[in-house]
Amino acid sequence: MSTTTTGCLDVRGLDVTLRSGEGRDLHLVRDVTFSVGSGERFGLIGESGCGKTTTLMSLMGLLGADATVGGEVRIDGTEILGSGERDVRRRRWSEIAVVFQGAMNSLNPVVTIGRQIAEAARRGAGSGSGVRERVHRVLELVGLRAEVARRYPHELSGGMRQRVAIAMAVVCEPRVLLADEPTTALDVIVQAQVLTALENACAETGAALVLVSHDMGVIGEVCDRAAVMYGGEIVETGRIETLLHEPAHPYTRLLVDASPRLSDPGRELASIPGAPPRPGVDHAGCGFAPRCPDRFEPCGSHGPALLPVATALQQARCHLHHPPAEEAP
Amino acid sequence: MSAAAEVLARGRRRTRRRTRRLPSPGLAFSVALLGVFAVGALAAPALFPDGSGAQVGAPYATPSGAHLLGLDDAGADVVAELLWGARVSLLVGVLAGVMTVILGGVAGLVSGYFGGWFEALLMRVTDFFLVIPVLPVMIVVAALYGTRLVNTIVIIALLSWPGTARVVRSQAKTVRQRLYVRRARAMGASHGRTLVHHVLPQVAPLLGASTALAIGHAIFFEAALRFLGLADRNTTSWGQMIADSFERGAITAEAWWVLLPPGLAIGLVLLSTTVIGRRFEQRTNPRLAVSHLGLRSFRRAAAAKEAS
Amino acid sequence: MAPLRVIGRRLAGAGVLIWLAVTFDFFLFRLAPGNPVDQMSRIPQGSRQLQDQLTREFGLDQPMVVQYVRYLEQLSQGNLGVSFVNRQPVTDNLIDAIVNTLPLVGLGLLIAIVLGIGLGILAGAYRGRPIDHGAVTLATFMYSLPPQWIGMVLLFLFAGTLPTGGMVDQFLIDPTPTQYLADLGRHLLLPALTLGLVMFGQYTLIMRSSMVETLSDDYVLTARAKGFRPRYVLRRHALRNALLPTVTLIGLSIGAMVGGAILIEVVFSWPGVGRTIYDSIVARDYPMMQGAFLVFTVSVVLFNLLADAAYSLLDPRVRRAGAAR
Amino acid sequence: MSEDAPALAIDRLDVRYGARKAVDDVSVTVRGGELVAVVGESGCGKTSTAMAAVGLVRPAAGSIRVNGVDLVATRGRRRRELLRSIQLICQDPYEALDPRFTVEDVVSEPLLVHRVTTSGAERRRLVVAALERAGIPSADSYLGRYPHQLSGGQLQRVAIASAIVLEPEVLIADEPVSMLDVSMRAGVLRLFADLRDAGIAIVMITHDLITAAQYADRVVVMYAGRVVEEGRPDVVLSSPLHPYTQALLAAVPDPERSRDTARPALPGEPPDLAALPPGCRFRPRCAAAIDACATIDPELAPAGQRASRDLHRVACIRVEAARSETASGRAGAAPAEADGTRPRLPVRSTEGPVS
Repeated sequence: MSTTTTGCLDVRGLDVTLRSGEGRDLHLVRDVTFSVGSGERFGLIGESGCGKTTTLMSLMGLLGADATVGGEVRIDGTEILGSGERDVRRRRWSEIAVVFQGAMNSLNPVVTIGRQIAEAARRGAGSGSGVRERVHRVLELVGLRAEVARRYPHELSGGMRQRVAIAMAVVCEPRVLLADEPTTALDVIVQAQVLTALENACAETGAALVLVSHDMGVIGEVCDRAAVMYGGEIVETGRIETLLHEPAHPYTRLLVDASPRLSDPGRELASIPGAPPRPGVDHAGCGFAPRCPDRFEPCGSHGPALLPVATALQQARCHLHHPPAEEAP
Repeated sequence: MSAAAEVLARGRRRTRRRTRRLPSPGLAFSVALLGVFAVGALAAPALFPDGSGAQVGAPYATPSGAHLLGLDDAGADVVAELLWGARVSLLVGVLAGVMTVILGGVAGLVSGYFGGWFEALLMRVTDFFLVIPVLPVMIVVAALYGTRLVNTIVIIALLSWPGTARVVRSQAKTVRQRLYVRRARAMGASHGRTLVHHVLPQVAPLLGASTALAIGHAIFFEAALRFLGLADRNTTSWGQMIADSFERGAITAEAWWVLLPPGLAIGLVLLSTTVIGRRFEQRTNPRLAVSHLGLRSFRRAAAAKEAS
Repeated sequence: MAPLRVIGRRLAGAGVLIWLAVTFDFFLFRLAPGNPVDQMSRIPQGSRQLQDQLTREFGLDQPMVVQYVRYLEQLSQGNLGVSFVNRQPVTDNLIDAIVNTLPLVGLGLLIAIVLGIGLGILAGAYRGRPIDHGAVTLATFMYSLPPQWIGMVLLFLFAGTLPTGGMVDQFLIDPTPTQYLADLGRHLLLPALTLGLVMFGQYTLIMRSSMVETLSDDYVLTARAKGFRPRYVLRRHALRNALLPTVTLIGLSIGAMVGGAILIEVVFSWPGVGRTIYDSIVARDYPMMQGAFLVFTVSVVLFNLLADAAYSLLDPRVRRAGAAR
Repeated sequence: MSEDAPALAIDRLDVRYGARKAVDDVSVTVRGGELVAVVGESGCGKTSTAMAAVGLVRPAAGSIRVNGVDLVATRGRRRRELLRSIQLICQDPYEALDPRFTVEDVVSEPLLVHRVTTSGAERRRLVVAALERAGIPSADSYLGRYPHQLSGGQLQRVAIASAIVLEPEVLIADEPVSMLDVSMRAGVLRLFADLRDAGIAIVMITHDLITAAQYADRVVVMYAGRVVEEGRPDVVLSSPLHPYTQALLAAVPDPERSRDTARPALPGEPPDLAALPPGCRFRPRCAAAIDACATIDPELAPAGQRASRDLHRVACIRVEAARSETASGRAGAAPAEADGTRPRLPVRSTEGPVS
């Protein structure tokens, strides 16, 4: 990928290290690079502990003093990582907003829905007037009646609260919307309502969406492109159709085969032997090598790089496609 | 699990184990302090064989090399009084505290685990005791039923157990709801087995915490009863020393060496039992933490600190 | 209407508690060992005749149930009997005492709340820092000290500058209202400060842990994600939620405060309800003791009701759902 | 105990929590060697049914027969023996194992509870055998480990080992893979299929229709405390008759779906179980409801094509009406065959505000 392409959100070489309680460093995210265009929907797939949530939190600048974040993060070409706390705060919500996993808990229990959204709305550049209309508009956008504004969080169901969280996230029309497992722990029917709300919200505001999920089905249905994460690294990235039908990395392939699919319900699901690595623990060679069915000699000793496969749109971090130089014939 | 929690879960778990291994300076200090008082109480007859109240010099003599904390209104050595007093104060504390926890622990465990009418009854009783001001009841009972040391101990225990029962009950109730307890029941395990193998280990740290705190409270209440003249005057205790210094003019005599030691002793012992009790509480599973004084586990505080 | 139903249920609950307290009060005194007349009369070795007379006077020759009904009857008319000491109706004596106790408890509570919640917020906001450790240690230690002793230490420290006992200066003749209030205030200062010092530790600890917990809640993280200033997040999102459990605790702590008030009133010779109960013990004034005890229990129930009401007002989950506890 | 009695027969089960009817007139039968999947959204009563089946919840009415013996009516020793033959596997393996127990403690606990053997060596042999049967190779090396040292998949296998160590005839699995990472799920599901093949009757509770379809012999769909559809998975998935089943299927994320078509989804929320609407409880959300739906509470009745009638049952009067119409009108022509397609009922999509 050429370095000149700029999306709405540009993440380049993102690296997150966390100082643990014992003073040991956990290298949670390594060299994460991706770019999302305006109105585009980008997915981050991975299993628990793969670093996808940490990536999101570092984009929001919410990791706290124990974490060291390296690399570049640009919104519309402006670097945001190095800027000061005040500047980061200014950008939050007006340029980059987030929907957290447990939306049930991300609403203040003693404040009405309407006031919470209005509070968020005032963060934006817009003037004080018309806040009420904006609140009602975003509620409608996510399929909720304006009447919901007068209610308290505990009076709504989990799915409705999650949709409120989405409404709140887009009320300032941010350039980038991050969503962290927005449908985990929700039933399929509620999940469908929430995903529709998310899509409508992004379509209406033109925000670039970064959707984090462990569910191939959800990512596949919503996103245009996606990155697969494993052990803190992106192991493959490309268009959804490519990832689903021509995965380059063995992990992607197995993950796709392990996910049930409506179109082919009779298919035997795959399972990957072994357990995922502990987050942040450094390893020699490829992180997936211990569980990889296709591993060969260099995998244990040389860490592969993320390089294009077939077309520039698809990239994989695997020796199968790019044998290390000394091993090449 | 919150977003940040996912990131920190593993590191946090390790930190917890570490805090378990290394007692904090506060805890070491508390245990040492209690140890010093306990040893002093036991050694009192050997160090001061004349017993409490023995006159060794002029009233309100200032502290000196011979009498480190000076003499009180009767010319008795304040150090001797303090050590002899520790015997009674600590005895009342330990006996009343243990009695409180036995009564409250059994009631709480049984009602929390089995539920039903017993629990409903216990809840009413504890609700009642929660609003009834304990000290006035103690005063009235002591005034009506007599002031012997045994009475003091029994009164304190009888009026304190509902608090322990309440805390133990809610912990037992939470543990009962735990998946592995339900699984054991589904497997066909008897109530006895489930209680002993699954519930009790989870409640045990709380019983430890309750004991520590109940000991502190008992010492506190004993001092209050003494102050109001509702305890056995034939023995001395820290509470009695405070009462005496009030009634016999230690303040007017500006005898700070008489006034300060008993109050500080009670304060330090209670501080120690609170610190130890809190430590016990932290050993209960953080996700089911219920606690005394309404203080949710301090462990969570530590966890939150890491997360932010 | 749900709120009305909630209030109704709370009132009914408080009514039941007051009835229980009244009944408890009755049986506590009746079931005491020995003949209550022996126990209570000021002349334990009084003549046979006097004892019989007293027995009849108190209706002690009647069955317990009859005594109980009579007790409730008299109570409903505000009749708590006559004090042995000054031959005045207990009710009259108690009203004077309550009027005297209120400013003490009121100012003491205010000091405790301001000091306790303020320090708790500070400790919670700076959790893990030295200020937090200091606040927690101080609060725990103060909470561990006997109230009577704190009072005595204050007496010792301020003996020269502030009045050490009573409510008014006996030598102040015909004071103007301003003079009177200033004098009252000077007398009130030490006992109220003692009560405040006794109580604030508990509030600090609760407020702190409540703050810490709230600050780790997801909606606080969300508020930070929205880019609000930390101070704003603290004030608008954390504080109100953190205050909720503290409000309940303040209601519940009134019981402990009453205990503290008894000891403090004795130390400072403050002519309140606590002092009354102490004097009645010393004088074996049985009707006064029973009456003062009743005042304590009923006031604690009422304060709990008040705290519940405040909680309901602050927490929409209780206010709207109408589900009590 | 009769020979031909099914391993587990739940009959007209009612479970109440106060005024809430969590389970209302539910019947499910499972034979040895059969895997039945119970599917539905949270709060539909599937977990309450499972809890009642293992004796953790006392039903308000109905019977739960294990090999023909009613668990509800049995007390004391007999009940404990019955409980031995029906074992539960919980959703969250991280919570289901006592953190203070080692793997060996966990798996040998049922043996101790039921006093299977007094010999420690024999017990250990049984524990190791159960662990290996649950797919934990070299089980010896796992015996001394604590739950926090194992991965989710391993934990669930340990939980399964402790359930099968008593050789039960019925296993109730409550969402056994939903807490596991995707890469671990298939292995655990495969294990259930193997246990089924070994003759155990298995009830698997799940919200995932696709996995249910793949491993189950029969699918039972529940809504608001009722069974609304039941049948062979291929039949239910390919020709769902109840509008709720159709909505459930339509809501499954599908990467192949075209981006241009609106995602079909059911509006609204499930009804309050304490105040169920009159008639069919799905009516308020059903786009195909007719007037009669407001008054008639439909019974589960055979449906679909004749060949699969015994297997496919549905609780919807629209389906019944369609069938009886054609039966009285044109003899021999079932509605499905009339126009060559299934009688698919329309499902509303979520455009416009809903709450």
